[in-house]
Amino acid sequence: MERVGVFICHCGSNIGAVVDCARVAEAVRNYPGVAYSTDYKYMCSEPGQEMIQNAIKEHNLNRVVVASCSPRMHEKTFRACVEKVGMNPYMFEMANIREHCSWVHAGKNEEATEKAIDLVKMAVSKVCKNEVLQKGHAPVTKRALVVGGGIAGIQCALDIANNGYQVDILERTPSIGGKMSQIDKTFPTIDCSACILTPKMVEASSHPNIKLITFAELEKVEGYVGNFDVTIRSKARSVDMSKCTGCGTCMTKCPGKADDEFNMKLRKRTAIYTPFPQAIPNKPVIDRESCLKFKSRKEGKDVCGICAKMCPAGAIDYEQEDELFVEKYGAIVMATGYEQFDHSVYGEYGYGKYPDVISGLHFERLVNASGPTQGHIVRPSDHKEPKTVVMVKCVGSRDPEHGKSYCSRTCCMYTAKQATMIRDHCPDTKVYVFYMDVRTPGKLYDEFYNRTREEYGVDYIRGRVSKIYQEGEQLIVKGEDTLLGQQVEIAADLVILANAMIPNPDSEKMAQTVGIGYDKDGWFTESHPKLGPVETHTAGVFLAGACQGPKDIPDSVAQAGAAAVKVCALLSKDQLETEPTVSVVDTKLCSGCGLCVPVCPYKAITLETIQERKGGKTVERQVANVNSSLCQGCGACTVTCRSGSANLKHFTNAQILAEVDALCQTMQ
Amino acid sequence: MSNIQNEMRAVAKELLESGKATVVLGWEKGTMPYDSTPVMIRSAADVDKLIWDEYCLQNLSTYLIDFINTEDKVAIFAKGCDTRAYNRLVHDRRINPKNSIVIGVPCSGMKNPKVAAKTPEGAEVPMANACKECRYPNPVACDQKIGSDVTPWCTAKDFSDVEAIEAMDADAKAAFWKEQYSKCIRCYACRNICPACNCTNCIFDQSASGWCSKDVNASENQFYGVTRAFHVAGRCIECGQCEAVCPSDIPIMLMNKKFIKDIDTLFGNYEAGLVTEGTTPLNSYQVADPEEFM
Amino acid sequence: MDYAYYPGCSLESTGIEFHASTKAVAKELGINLIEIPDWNCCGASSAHARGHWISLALPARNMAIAEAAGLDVAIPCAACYARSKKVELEVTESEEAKEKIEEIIGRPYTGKSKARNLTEILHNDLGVDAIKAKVVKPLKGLKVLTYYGCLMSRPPEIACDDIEDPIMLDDIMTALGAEVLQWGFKTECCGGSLTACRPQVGLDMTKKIMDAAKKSGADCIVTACPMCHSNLDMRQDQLSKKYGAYNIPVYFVTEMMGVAMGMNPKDLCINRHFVEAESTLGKIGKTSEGGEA
Amino acid sequence: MSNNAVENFEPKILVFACNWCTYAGADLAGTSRLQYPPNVRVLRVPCSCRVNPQFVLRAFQRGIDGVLVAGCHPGDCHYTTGNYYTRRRFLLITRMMDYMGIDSRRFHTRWISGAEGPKFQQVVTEMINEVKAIGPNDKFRDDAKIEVKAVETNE
Repeated sequence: MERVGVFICHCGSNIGAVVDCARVAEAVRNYPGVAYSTDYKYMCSEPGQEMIQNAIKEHNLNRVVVASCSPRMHEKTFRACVEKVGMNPYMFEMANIREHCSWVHAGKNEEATEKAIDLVKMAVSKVCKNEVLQKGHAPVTKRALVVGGGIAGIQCALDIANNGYQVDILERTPSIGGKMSQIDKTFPTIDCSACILTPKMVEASSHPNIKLITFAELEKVEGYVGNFDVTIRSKARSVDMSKCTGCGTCMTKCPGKADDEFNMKLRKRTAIYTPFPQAIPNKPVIDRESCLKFKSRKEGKDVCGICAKMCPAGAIDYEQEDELFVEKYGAIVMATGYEQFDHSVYGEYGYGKYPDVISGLHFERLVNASGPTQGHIVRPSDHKEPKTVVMVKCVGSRDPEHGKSYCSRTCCMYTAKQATMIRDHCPDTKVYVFYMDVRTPGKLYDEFYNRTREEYGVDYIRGRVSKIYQEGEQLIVKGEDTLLGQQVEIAADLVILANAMIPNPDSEKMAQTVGIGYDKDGWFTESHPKLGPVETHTAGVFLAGACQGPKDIPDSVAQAGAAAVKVCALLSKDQLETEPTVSVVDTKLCSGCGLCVPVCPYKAITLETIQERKGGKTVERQVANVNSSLCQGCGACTVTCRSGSANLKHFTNAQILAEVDALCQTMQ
Repeated sequence: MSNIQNEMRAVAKELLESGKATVVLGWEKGTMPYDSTPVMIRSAADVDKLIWDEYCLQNLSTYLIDFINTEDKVAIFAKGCDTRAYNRLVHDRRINPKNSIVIGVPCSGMKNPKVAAKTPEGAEVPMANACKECRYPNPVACDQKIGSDVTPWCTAKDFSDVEAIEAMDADAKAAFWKEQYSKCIRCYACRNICPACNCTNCIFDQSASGWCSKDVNASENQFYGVTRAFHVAGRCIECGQCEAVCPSDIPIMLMNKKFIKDIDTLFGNYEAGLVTEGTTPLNSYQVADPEEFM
Repeated sequence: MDYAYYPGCSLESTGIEFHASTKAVAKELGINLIEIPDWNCCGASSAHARGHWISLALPARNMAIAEAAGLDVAIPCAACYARSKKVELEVTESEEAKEKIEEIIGRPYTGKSKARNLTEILHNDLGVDAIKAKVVKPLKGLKVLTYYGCLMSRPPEIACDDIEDPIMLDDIMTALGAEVLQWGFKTECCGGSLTACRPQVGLDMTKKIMDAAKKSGADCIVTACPMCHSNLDMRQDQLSKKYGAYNIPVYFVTEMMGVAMGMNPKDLCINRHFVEAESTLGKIGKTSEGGEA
Repeated sequence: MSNNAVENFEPKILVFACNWCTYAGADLAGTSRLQYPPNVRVLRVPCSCRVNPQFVLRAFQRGIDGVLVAGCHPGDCHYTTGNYYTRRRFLLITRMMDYMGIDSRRFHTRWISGAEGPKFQQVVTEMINEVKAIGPNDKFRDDAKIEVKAVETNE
């Protein structure tokens, strides 16, 4: 006999101001199965939860429906609440009368109340058919994978490793270090980026619990929390890592040349190369696109081979190929970082055709002592020191028309940093900054900005730049000073654009590979914007750093640490509880046709032979069988199954039909 | 035709006498001239019951389901459509190909017994509906074959009847189907004869499951009709037996052919019952499938 | 290639060179321009200040006549083009506007007939290769600046070319064999509309453009707007009196095409410019050192 | 049905929403306070591939005026491939419904992601307005059952 308790939450005025909660409670009081019905101000509060628990005991309830917010918000809370007084948590259902009702039907109190009644009746009808379910258990592989070897990935791996767990860092470029290794100084302290990053890179490479997998890509992710099977593509380095000593001789005579990506193409590098002198591993790779040998092979010839001749260790291996291998992990951290927005979409900044209109990251390489100009701030076009520099903020940020609608968060500070650096290096150079707003919400950030203006004499102009054009050797920057209401025209030698941070171009594909969500811009989405900032909707996959959205170094490091804690909490368990809401096959009904087998994305369904008595004798036949620890509960098999023998626990055919019927019955 | 009949009897006799088969499934003459009914022969002495005429319409493959757990070695005579049905059943693991022998019989099309019943004796009787559109008169796979292959009289699927319905307005369509399914008595003959409807437990026999009720009315009957068509979508081998056995003359193939037509246009031409493994259109997908739901 | 042809008032007065050269060049290129019978002023310079509906109704009437003949309208004048395009977009996007406009002009106009800038037709419909094929006297050795002004490039919904960096005139001039110099003033406003009401402001704007042109070392400026043309051509005298010598001829693109196709400059009305424009044509075929190119 | 009755007609629309995308999108519409007519009822399923076309048929039998099946965009499925099956099934069923004479405006499948609160609002609003315009569903209905229930509830 079903005895359902119904609890309608006002959520203060969130629901109560629109939905007549008392009327809803009254309307379902005599609905089939309902034994108790009431309403209360805050159901999720402690008194609210106590109220539910007391009602379960007093009224001998065996099922509970709470009508309140989204189950994505409080399903866990209420399941735990009923479990405390001995009720199976799966005998609980939620009706969403806030996000799906009161908040979207403001002012339509009558209709919203009617809708709430419907939603509650649907939930009651479903809960009447709920069954007691028990969580399952699955083992945990005590090893984590961090995807991306930038500062976030390195920090996260170090934190996990220092907690005593094995962790692999997967990095697609030949070296770990990420964007931070390209940056010269860090705000607001102006300490050298390499000086604080390289010790961490060394620590990661020498840590007994950390394994670096560089020049490799994530190919495929299968399995589930605690038990991921990750296929990794190790790209052909053309250098045997076990033989290479990292002496660098091979690079000295390489005739192949390519744009140096690390230095923002401001100079050339050799075809066999390490991206930068402090690279880790400090062993080169051959870029087959620019290597003369590989290029000649495409034309059926086979030339050069100088690097092999030079190498004293015999480590050059032209025949290496990409290798695929599968590793097992218990948890995955995505720390794939960001890319810089390409300003060439902006006609007003010259569509990227003026060599002396550069991005912030270009500037970082220009000002870096080991960069292409040995740290001298000069114009890329003629290597002359600029006497007037114009900086433009929000290039691609806060511009839904041509760029991104969001604020990239870091540009205000890095522009201020770069402005002070210019003034330091070239005290006679005048610096102007065009800005929309100055946003400095960080420790010592606003102080830094004020120093930039007051001590360093950088001229901030509030307004946008409408046009940049070349006139002789100079760039004429036209804009508006909105505070003075005047047009401004500055003849500059160098223009530095504060380009937005954007996701990696393949971030969506990456998210699909891993099975996590991403937003309209391609940033990975966290499970909750406030309360689950490092988790994703996929259990066992966490986020660190700018892959989730624009972040500066302190924020990336902080989030990396947070992700590491979540990973460690997961790996510290010997077994994981698994959701019991999985598919199950009623072997009595199953014909063993096997149509469901290829439909399962987790390969959880197999055909197995069972014995049964038929017509007085024992016969064997095949039926489908679901491996409940592999099944993730999508339900694809249930629709493929014609006889209804495959069913999804907690979302059974009978439960969904009951909901449909309950809704339709209320229509007359 | 009588040559084939003689050959059938000879083959059956040889199989039974040699013990290669313990049962032979074929057709015998029924009570009416337009009636050729299935017969199960276990003794070589009975092989003369076997006949081959223009009313051997009924598909015998589905009977093999009953032999899946027996020791019998079953030989069946199979027309083109029967061999596709056989493949369908093997694909669905409902029959054991190891204990069956398929003797293919090329077929020139069977006559429509329903029309024959209303036609004066001696008058011309048209082909059965499915036979008119048959593209596989010859067996698509068999262990041995008798007779010689015939030239198919159709090469492409004919959807003109489906298109005629599609061209109606919504009210006319609804009225048409409501009228058709009002006639349904839910005898389930269409399901029982169908080689694709081969579940051990059909959902329409599980009224306690909540899926369906036993009510016989236009709505429930249409639910049955659409659901059955959906269950055989991508799997129907177009034998037309469902329609042939329907006592209420519901144009059931119009439903099945609608799915066949849409599958062909949406997901690429598909011929059911030609193979015994792999996926079917509805338990597979292509990333590049048509996108209408953006 | 048949188009309805809308010359507009400018081409019958200050822009007579544009009119003459357009007709001559179109004939040579096989573009059949059928002048809209009984066309009226599009109201470009003043109507939009007078009232919204009159500013739409004026060009709408011309467009409606063309639509009745089933033709798109070729418009050389950038200002006429902008107004005509505006009404075309207005009636396509708003049923309400369409009804109102049709009521005012007393005839149907659905927006089916499109307003097309002449430069766009030359560049996109005909194509630079077809133009190149007709060149008999390549403009070798001539350094030109292309000048689009604001009416061809703004607002974005009306522009027929890239709004920040238009290239159609560049492509055509390159096809004619001229050397196109890059400068930052392609879409700068010449101040044409301010010459009467705020003469000094307008003159300053013109000066900026002419200063940049002088600095660039170009032989001439090429434009496709009669407003810009008359402003840049006519004001140089005024500028010279105030600020020192300015002497850069300003051509219509069609004039240049005519020259390259071997036409007599006088037939193209090149002798009717304010800044003497015939002698510059003498540089064609000469290298900068004075030898034969 | 008189015109007047159609004018006052408030349809009921059933939305099968996948837990990971569309349900989250509907939640986002809520947290963003995006208003839409109160005629829809969301039924949560783990994935759009859990939606058996028979559920949809049942809803029409029992007198629903419109059904929306909504899930993640292809490629975004939480279960990787679920919505690809949904897409095949519902491409077919949509056509079959039309073939059976059910107005195609009453039945839609749509991809609505967790970030698309405004799209959820827009899709359901448009659907409600369309269904309002065509009036109550009288096709496929099991009138007997509906009437019996009506009597029961009146008691």
